[in-house]
Amino acid sequence: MSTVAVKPVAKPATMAQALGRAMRDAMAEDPTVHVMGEDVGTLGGVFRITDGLAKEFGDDRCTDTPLAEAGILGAAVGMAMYGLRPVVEMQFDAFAYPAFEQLISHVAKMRNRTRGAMPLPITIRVPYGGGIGGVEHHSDSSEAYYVATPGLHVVTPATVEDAYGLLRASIASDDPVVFLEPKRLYWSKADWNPESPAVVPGIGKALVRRAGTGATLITYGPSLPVCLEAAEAAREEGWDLEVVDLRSLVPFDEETVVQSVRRTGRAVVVHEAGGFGGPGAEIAARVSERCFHHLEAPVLRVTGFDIPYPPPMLEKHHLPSVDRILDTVARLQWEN
Amino acid sequence: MSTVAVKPVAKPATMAQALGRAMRDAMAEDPTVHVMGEDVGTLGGVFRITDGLAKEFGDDRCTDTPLAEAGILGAAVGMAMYGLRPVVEMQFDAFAYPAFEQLISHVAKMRNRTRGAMPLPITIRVPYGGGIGGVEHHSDSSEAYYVATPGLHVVTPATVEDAYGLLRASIASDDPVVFLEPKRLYWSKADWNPESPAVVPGIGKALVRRAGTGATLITYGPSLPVCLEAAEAAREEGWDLEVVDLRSLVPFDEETVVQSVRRTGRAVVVHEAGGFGGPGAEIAARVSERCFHHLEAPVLRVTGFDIPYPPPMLEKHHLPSVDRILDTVARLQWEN
Amino acid sequence: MDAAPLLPDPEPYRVLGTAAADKLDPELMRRCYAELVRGRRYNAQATALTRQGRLAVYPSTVGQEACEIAAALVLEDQDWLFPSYRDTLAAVARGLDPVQALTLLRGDWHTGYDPREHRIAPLSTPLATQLPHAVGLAHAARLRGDDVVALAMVGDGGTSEGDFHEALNFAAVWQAPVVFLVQNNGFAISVPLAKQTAAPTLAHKAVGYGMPGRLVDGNDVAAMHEVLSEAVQRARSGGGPTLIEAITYRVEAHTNADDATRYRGDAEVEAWKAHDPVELLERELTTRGLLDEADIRAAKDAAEVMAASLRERMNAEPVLNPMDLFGHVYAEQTGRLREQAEMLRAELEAEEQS
Amino acid sequence: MDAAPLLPDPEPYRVLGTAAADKLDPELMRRCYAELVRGRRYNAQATALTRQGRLAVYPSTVGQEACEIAAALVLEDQDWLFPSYRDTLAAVARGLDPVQALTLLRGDWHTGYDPREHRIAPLSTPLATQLPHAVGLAHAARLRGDDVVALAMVGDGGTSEGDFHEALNFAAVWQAPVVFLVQNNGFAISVPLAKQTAAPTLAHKAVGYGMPGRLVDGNDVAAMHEVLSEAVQRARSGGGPTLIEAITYRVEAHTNADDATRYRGDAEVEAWKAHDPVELLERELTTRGLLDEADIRAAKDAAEVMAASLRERMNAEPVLNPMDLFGHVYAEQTGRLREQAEMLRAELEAEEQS
Ligand SMILES: Cc1ncc(C[n+]2csc(CCOP(=O)(O)OP(=O)(O)O)c2C)c(N)n1
Ligand SMILES: Cc1ncc(C[n+]2csc(CCOP(=O)(O)OP(=O)(O)O)c2C)c(N)n1
Ligand SMILES: [Mg+2]
Ligand SMILES: [Mg+2]
Repeated sequence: MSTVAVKPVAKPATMAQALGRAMRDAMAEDPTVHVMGEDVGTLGGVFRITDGLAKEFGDDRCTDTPLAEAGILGAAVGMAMYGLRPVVEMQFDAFAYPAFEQLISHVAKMRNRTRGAMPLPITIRVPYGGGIGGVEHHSDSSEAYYVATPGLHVVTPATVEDAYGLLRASIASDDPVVFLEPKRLYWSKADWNPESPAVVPGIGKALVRRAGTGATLITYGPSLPVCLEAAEAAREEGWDLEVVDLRSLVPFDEETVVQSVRRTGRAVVVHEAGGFGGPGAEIAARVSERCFHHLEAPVLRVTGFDIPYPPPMLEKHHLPSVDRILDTVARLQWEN
Repeated sequence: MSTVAVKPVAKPATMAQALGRAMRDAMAEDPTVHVMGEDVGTLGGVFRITDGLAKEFGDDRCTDTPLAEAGILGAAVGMAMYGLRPVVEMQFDAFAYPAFEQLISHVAKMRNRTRGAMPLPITIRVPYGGGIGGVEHHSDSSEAYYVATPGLHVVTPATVEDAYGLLRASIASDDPVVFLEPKRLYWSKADWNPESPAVVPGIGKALVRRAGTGATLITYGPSLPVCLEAAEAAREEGWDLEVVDLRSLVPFDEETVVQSVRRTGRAVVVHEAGGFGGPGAEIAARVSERCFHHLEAPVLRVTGFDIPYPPPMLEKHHLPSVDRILDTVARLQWEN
Repeated sequence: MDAAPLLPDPEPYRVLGTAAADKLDPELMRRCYAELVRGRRYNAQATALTRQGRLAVYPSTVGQEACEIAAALVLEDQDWLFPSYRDTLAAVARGLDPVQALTLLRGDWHTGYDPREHRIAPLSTPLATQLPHAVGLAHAARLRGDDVVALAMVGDGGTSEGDFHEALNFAAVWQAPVVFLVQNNGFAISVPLAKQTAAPTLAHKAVGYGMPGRLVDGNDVAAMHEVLSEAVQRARSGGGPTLIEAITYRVEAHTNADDATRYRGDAEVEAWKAHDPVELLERELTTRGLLDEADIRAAKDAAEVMAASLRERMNAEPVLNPMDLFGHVYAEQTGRLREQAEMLRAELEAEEQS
Repeated sequence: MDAAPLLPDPEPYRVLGTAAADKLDPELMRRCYAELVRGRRYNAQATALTRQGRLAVYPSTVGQEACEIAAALVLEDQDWLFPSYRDTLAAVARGLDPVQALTLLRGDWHTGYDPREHRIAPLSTPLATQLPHAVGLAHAARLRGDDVVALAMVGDGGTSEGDFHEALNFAAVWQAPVVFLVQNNGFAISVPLAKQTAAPTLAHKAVGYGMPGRLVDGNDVAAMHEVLSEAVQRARSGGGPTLIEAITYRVEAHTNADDATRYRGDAEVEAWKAHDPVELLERELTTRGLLDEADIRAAKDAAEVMAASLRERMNAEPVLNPMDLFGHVYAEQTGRLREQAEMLRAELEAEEQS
């Protein structure tokens, strides 16, 4: 009673730690939260995100499943039908594809087809994107598939704080969330206080990560640090860039984006996924439509090429780089 | 020797007949063409597109497979590796989803990952779209998934003649083609001469189906007739609309589209698929970019809603209609 | 594993017409009989409704009623049924209003009932995808300490899907309280079993998962009830999953839209009609004096009452609100959906005014 | 089906150390021995290369060499091998240059060889997806009247995937000339077999497809060679597919990136090291006087030559042309790809000039 409360302080933490902590706290608070997937138990996952959960909560709350992604997601659907809140880990982006039918035909549609009687509060964690030297099938940016599927939320953090906050919000959501984890940011660090972590009230709010007046870079996940670096570098060229982090692709926070672009009059969308039919197409189309009379130049995109993900030795050429962003910003008809 | 050749004449034929004929002719010309899928043999497919093929070419050339879409496409991959040219039928759009991993991780990537050594000349026929009163899972417009997958061609006919020509071209292609058949046009008719069918030299050319000067409707597949009807109706309102039929989404014939919109200065993209992250997003984004200085108004889209496909009794509200297209055309800032 | 599973029954297990029928429970069998008669009538009525344009499509279970009925009757109230798209009769036999069971097939909303209220999962159109759901639900109930068994139904064709395999494997590894009932009705649309599998029987598939497999005469409702009850009992008492193959026959076409003459002859159909589930039971019970004319009449009358009510209610034009299209995509509407809903609302109002 | 398949061997089939070893073919066994020694050395060299940063990742087959070698040796030239991501050694034993086998794993292009030239499918990373490919290829060859057998490799974990099920089913229905070899090495990364299946053995899964299933000691190269040869022979002569489960053990971690101490103890590993495939054969052959010191030395020397060449060539920095990114997406480049290629070309030129 008379002990002085020691206020915990912020310490450097990685995104991987914040994600693990988010699951831990959710499991501690809510006994219906169950983590499941390949190697998530004893091993703690190949990226160690679920490290310690099986030990703390037992195998029944953090379960190593057989190796079958459709079975994992299908079983999670049944568990959610019974009132649990499954958090499914897909080991890598491309290994979520076997679960596609379950995802599209059931997970995304169940609430709607039962007219609200049977929502499915499932979080599907998918490590995605490149930049870690993964061999083929380990670096896909598959967000276009999820974004085009009504009924799914699609969330992706870019910072340590958001990793915690958005994952908590996703697990708390009564709707299915595809939670895309930018794997090359797993080891990114920030000062962070795990004892009083920032709470994200809900999903669907974009954030202006850097204010600027000349043009808006619209991005998310693994490309945020690249955009911030590009914005710094752009100062030398005399461009003052605003950077918007979408944080969730569905819902898409159109208002934040549109307000920014109406202010700056120029926009570039940046993501790792291929350009053709990628999420940036929707953003560019919508910004072009709603900012029509404010645009000084066409909305441009800097994306991965429209190719299968390259071998590690060539991936640097594929990924949006600071230089490529600056080259593109330069094309925004500044002379006008 | 002295018999007089009777020149065959054009007779009314359905799109279903033209598709069947395309497979028949391809099989007759090339012994490596094999048709396979659920119920494609004895029954001739649930839409009767493959009717007669098993009888004419035998069960080994037109094969009823076990009921397993990943297995069907996976086996087709192996057959193509050995030098055959499989034509796979997926029974309905949503039943292609179980084959998604095979499609994305192998079919789309095989040529690239073997640096050209192992192309996969597979045609995947997928009846798609709504408007036929199909219960859930029978009316999906799933083209966004295919369009966002580099390595696949995505082709979709809108006329009887194209059904034949594009399917022949797809089967002849050395690359995998997702051939989307607008199922509500299966019974559409046109005069067509099966004995001297129009040959389509390759895939990737859009066609201006109706010339106009005021605005361009950009569409494909099941929405083409709706757009043509809308263009007719628009005359009453004093709008002279051009209608472009894309015919293939990948490759996307950007030049034909851009030339049209630069001429007309206004554009509306029309498709049944959901708008958010749908193929129209790419088209609108690209047109907005490349026609920036020619546009009198933002590029707009008329699409299916961003919802799971509705029950048959409500589908008419979901599908792009003539009225909805006209309402959208009216928003193209004609006063400017 | 010390209890290595055995190969399943070499012949389909039968009760009716065998000595085992001596031990039939008369009450239960009379109930089964009434349900079979009702089920047959339900099938006839539903097919008639397709002809009148009142149902968009109907996959009939004529000839398969014993499987459908038995599946429903062996479950306790708290148990769950996971039907395939064909199994509306099982749902009806479980107590669901036939109009609700047929809502999907009439072109109305996708699921005509609250799955939680009835403990009946939505009819599953994508084949075999419902099987992992059943496993997950049964597993969840077991984790929570609840006494719940899940019974999942699938067709012979559906056993070829990867989801069948993954579901059975998960169930066995987790020892989930789930029963898999395969109705082998000879066909997957036009594809006969011989093109679907080279296994001696579908029940043999149980061996590869380490679970018991049973082979039953699917037209023998007494045998079906007994074997299903045993499996449900084993699941309930912690004994894990069972795979049951019921040998039956789809007497009618795949659906009203199908033309079965394209792929099978009349002789086969006639042979199966001679092994009709309703007649099999009726013969057994009347021979044994457990069913009389009055019982038969009562069953028929009750079936007619159901049919008349169904017919009448299906003839009423359903009233759907187009605005509901946007109501249940998410818990909370996205901005984009709000915008689309506004557009439709405006269109509907304009229509009304014109 | 009159020839109902039997349950597979109750115990793993063994030759080495049993009376059956009397009939060993000395030439073949000496060849196997040399390959085993070379395979072990290959594993060691590849792992060393990961430490030097010359390989991005390497999934070792130390302890599994008998499976890898036997799979390669039982095939004729025209036959096809379908390796999983782990099976580079089988490809090397088939005659592929180790550098080509490791191209993918070094971070260079995805497939280091022409699959058609070597009749080795690309290493398959998505688990079990290569199995339907093997079935389709074998089926196609049979349709064309060619004498070709496909041998497909998969791990114990991979048997849980739907593609495993679908492939075995297609193979049995089509009676395709294909052999499925499951290397049950006890783990799928960290997940032990007991969490993967409840089946008595993985070979039991054959029963459900109506194909023969065999259980073999995967560390006994003589047994592996015999059982695989029989299966290949059956496939070749029109007898259809076979499922073979080889009981073996992954002595090293899943890959160099894995930490196996997190999920298993040393005792288990040590026990398996006492049942080493190289030693088992060496002991048998030396005891029988079929292998002397000179043979052993010769095998070791040959292996060192291979290792030295591999090391040297892997130390050379590979030269990749970034423009190749656009060269093989389609037979013909799309307009969009041409545009992207132009952009990259300009960037590369600018870089060069600066
Ligand atoms: C994944 C999937 N693929 C294809 C279909 C199309 N389809 C509907 S019913 C059917 C045949 C099903 O046969 P079976 O499993 O034996 O069940 P039955 O119709 O005999 O009850 C097919 C192929 C589907 N519904 N789902
Ligand atoms: C479809 C798919 N899911 C997940 C993975 C990730 N993964 C790579 S290896 C592996 C374990 C494989 O175990 P097993 O099949 O027993 O083969 P082993 O590694 O023992 O050779 C997993 C889960 C993958 N490669 N493909
Ligand atoms: Mg059937
Ligand atoms: Mg293994």
